[in-house]
Amino acid sequence: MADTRISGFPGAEQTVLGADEIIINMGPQHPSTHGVLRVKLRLDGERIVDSECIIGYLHRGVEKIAEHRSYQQFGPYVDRMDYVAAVSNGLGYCEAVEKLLGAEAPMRAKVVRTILTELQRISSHLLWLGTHAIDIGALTPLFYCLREREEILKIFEKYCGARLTTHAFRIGGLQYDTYDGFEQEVKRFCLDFVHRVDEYEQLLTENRIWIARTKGVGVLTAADAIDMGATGPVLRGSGVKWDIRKAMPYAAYDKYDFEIPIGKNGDTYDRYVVRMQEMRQSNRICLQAIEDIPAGPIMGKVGKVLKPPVGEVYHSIEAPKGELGYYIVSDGTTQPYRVRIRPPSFINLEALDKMIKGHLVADVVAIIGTLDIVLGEVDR
Amino acid sequence: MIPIGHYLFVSLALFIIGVIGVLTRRNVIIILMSIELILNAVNINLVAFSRHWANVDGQIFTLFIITDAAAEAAVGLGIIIAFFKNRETVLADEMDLLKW
Amino acid sequence: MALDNDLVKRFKARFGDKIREAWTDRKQAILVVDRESLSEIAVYCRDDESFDYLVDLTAVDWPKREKRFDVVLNLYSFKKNERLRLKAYAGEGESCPSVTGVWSTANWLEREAYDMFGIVFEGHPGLKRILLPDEWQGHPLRKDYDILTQDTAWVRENLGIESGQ
Amino acid sequence: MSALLEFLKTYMWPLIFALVIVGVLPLLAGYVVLMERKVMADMQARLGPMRVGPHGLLQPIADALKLLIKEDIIPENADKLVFWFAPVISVTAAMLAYSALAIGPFFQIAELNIGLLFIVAVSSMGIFGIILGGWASNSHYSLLGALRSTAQMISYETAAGLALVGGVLLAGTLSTQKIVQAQQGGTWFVFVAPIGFFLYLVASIAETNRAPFDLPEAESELVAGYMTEYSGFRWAVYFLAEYANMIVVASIATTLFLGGWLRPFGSIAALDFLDFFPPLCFLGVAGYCFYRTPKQPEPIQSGVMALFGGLCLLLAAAMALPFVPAFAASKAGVHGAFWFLLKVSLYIYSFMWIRFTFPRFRFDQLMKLGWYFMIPLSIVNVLGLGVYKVLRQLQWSRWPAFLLTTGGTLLVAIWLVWLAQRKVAVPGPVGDMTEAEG
Amino acid sequence: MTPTQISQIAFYFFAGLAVLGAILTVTVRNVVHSAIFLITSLLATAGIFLTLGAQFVFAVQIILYVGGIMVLFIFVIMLVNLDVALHQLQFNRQGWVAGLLALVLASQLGFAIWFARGEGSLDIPAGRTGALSPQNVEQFGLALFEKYALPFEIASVLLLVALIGAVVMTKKRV
Repeated sequence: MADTRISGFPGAEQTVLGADEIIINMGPQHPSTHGVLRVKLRLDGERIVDSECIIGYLHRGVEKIAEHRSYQQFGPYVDRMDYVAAVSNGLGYCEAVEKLLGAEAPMRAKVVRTILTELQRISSHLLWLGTHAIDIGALTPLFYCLREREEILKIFEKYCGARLTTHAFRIGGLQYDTYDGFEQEVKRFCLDFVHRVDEYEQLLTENRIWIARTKGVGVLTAADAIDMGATGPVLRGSGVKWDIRKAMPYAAYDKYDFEIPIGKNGDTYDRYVVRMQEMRQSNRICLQAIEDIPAGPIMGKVGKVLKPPVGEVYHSIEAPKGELGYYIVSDGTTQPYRVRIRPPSFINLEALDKMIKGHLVADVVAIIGTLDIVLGEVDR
Repeated sequence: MIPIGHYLFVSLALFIIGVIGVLTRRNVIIILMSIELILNAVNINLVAFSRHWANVDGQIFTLFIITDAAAEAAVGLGIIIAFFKNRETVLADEMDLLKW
Repeated sequence: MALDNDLVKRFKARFGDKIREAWTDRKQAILVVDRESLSEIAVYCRDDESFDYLVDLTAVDWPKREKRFDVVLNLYSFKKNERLRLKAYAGEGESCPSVTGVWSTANWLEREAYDMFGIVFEGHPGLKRILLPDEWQGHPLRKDYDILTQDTAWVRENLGIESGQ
Repeated sequence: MSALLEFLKTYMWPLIFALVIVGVLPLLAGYVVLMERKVMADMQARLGPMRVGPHGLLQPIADALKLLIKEDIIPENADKLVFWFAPVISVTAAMLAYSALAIGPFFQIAELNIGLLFIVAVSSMGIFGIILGGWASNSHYSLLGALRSTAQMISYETAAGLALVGGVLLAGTLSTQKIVQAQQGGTWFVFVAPIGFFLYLVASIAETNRAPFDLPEAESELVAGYMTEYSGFRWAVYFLAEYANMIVVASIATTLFLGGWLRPFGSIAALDFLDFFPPLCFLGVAGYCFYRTPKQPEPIQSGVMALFGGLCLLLAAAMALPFVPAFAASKAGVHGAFWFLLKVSLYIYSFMWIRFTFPRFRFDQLMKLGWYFMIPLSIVNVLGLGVYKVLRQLQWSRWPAFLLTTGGTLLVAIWLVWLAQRKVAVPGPVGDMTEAEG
Repeated sequence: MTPTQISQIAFYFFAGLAVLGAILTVTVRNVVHSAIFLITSLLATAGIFLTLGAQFVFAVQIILYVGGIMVLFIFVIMLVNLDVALHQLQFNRQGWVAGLLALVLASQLGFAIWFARGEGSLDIPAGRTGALSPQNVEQFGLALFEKYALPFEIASVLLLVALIGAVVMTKKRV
């Protein structure tokens, strides 16, 4: 029989292993790496001594493609990055190009964008909650989450015909106006959703096993979180009260009243609580916005052919997973000279190695789940 | 009814095999397992005589021997693990240092 | 539009001509700094100007320029709620000091810049490719790397097909 | 030839029962899986399997067929012989345990002097199937799963065994028949030793590797644990062993704590109408089947549904048989089997309920629960029951004795929880747990 | 076929299995296989106990020996990862000594037993067969807790000491 200690993957031969250490590959095909993430773990028993993330299995060269497409043509591509929050990706891109053009979307478009983006945030968090719970072994929340997510996807489908990669927005505003009954449907969903969140929390928040599995696991202090560049719920879970929607408001967020939930210890449980609260806040924003969608045009004054003046722009939004930034350099032609996307998942994932050291294999799963990564965005 | 001599022969066979195992194998774990075989042979004897004399005492000795085997296995394997951690070997003839 | 506010003045007072240029573009502050003293300036940004959050580190390729690469650092200050962009020019084959010691985030970001542009960051703890396979030849985001180009030898060897297209 | 005939004559009933169990058990396990999927679906706002047969009633058969004809993959570096043999060990151990179980006063393969001990002994061998399978696969995930399951089973078998000791103490015998008979006149042992029952419930979940203690096969961590490299038929055999084990532990709990085949309130004459429950129950199911028959989309499905209805009618008739004076003697056997299986089903249902409600423990937490809570408490439980027995012998009446002993054990339990709670309060990476199993 | 005959068949079957398992235990190269054969041998021994009417010892043999000690063995074999050792020499060079010793031992004991069958030197008198009560467990328990209470306690202390010893020895940082 072959020596199992060094079999498995190339390059392992050079690694000096202790007497009772083994190396296992978590991924790229593993039930809980949420895609094609590969984490190479060096274990002492079940404790992680060392780890390394290996990514790139889903690399499609989005940034390169951008340089060969016109500004409008590139719109649908961004949906494929964080494919569970396509609307947010589109919002960031459209606003970045608008900023580059010096144009602005009309108010009605902004409000509709806000509503759809917040719905998308809820749906993204729902998917996170379901998969996170199933990683920790709770089977049932996933199905409840998918049930509510389905409602949101139905709204998207009715609005623009697509459920997942929606390409909902256009540079300068919106392609489609809201459909008849949009307000009522969103409102009905939102009013109902409050109770649904209570339902999820009943299953998990007070559950002793859940607390035991998440409290004190994957602690990221505020200083570490900032140093690692973590954003979104990961940063807020560590107790840093920072949200781009408040710090540098975009779309119509400055009109609405909402709070930024933060955690205290920066552990998995805090990030869970933060996301649960965020769903409630998003719901609140939706309810406020849906009451009063201003009338007016949905498309601003941008030409058919976009030729932004020479220059560069960095614009970022608070995507469900963190700061999603677009750094676009224009050379005055119809195609961007360089598009750089700052993916929140990629940078949050970087904190994984630090967070899992000293934990057990089971915690790796919980921590990957709590980072809420989407490999489409990590690898682009 | 099977005569007691048959049980004793089985026991003898197991005992001798165990002795051969202890003497010839290099792997400490297998040596330990051979010792288990020897203990097992003794157990057969005890239980056979217990029936022969219609006295349950022999079976009780068996229980003590099994207890003993458990203790021996725990300590023996503990030593093996401790040794393996330090020397990365389980071969008896490489365990020749008094101190390391 | 040239920029000459307090921030830039402080930078200039501290680093003199190591701050090459400063301008604003669509209300965004951009500083071009000397490549060699990048890490020194980064430490100053973090500690004294409280730009404690490295949002992004990337590069832009201008093949016709003498120093073809812009290394772009996007910084943000939680305290001031302000963004700042640092740029440094690096030529072909020139290495850029790593800022991993200043912000841990830079680790993967610099690896990505190395992967995509081939810019070497000096002092990086483990500079290797991150998105592409380790043995891949070429740096895709360079302008002279066409969109259809690929490392055909690698593809043939590892995927067993003639071409990915 | 005559020797053979004589052999068959002497051992006719045990042989028939053994054949029935070997034949029916896989089917039963398949239907337990179906039931689990249906219960899960119901709790998760879904329908579950609906395609094969009406309401998915033929799904287990389809699954079994699929697994039988699947490609059988053996990893290249696996230890072929052990890899081939390991699942068989598991399933053999699980099935052997049935030989001492008394499903009714009549349905039993062998009435053993050491009945319960035999079941515990034999089912403890199932662990070899898991550990050898995990080792033979030559995969790190399998190995980790095997190691985990070994540590887990050893830890929880202690607690389960001690919980059983409590029950056995009350019964004064190890024979399954006599244990049930000991509960006949008085109360079921679950009412005398509720803590013992609780301990056995938890420990049996852990021993059968079910959520929240399903660490050896935790799909989100170890892919499938010791079964990772198994496929097709061998995998099915492991699964069969797992579900067979579930039925075994449920049967043990039923026998020891829930009064085995006894009817609820068997000693209260005013509740004798409960005897009508078994036939009425099957009659109700049959009625529902016939009610749904015309609503099936396909004629063949209607046929299957009607067939099921007919089957239920047949069973109802069998259950009603004891009311015919000529067959009154069969009551204990027929109704006993019904009540026994009903209790077993309810026990398994509680397994499922727990599985869909709780997240999974982490390995060190599992070990802590086992060694810091379950084992100490089970020891105290045995002591408490011993005291109870002595008090009863000293002519104490039932209630004061019960309150004193169970109350005392409960206090110890609360104290243990409090101790554990105090330790949990410190966050941060967990302490070294590899020493826990020593 | 009477129960006695079955019991005889069972005895010879189990005896053969026990010896075969034992032989394989000490001869195969692979340690895990060795452990599996030892388990077989131990189980067969348990069967022999059953033919002797020692039901409780049968259960104890399976629970403790097979379910406890052997699991521990396999656990340790997996922990110490013996793949490297597999390629090394499995037998030492004192085979002939062992053979000689075994031969002497076997001839002595065999001689004694052989003559014990009849009117020989060791002279085992005819036993009091059939007097053992079928209530094996009760009998066993009574003897254990009355006559052998002290040895029983000592055995439990021994186990405790072994447990502590094993824990201390395998601790990472002593």
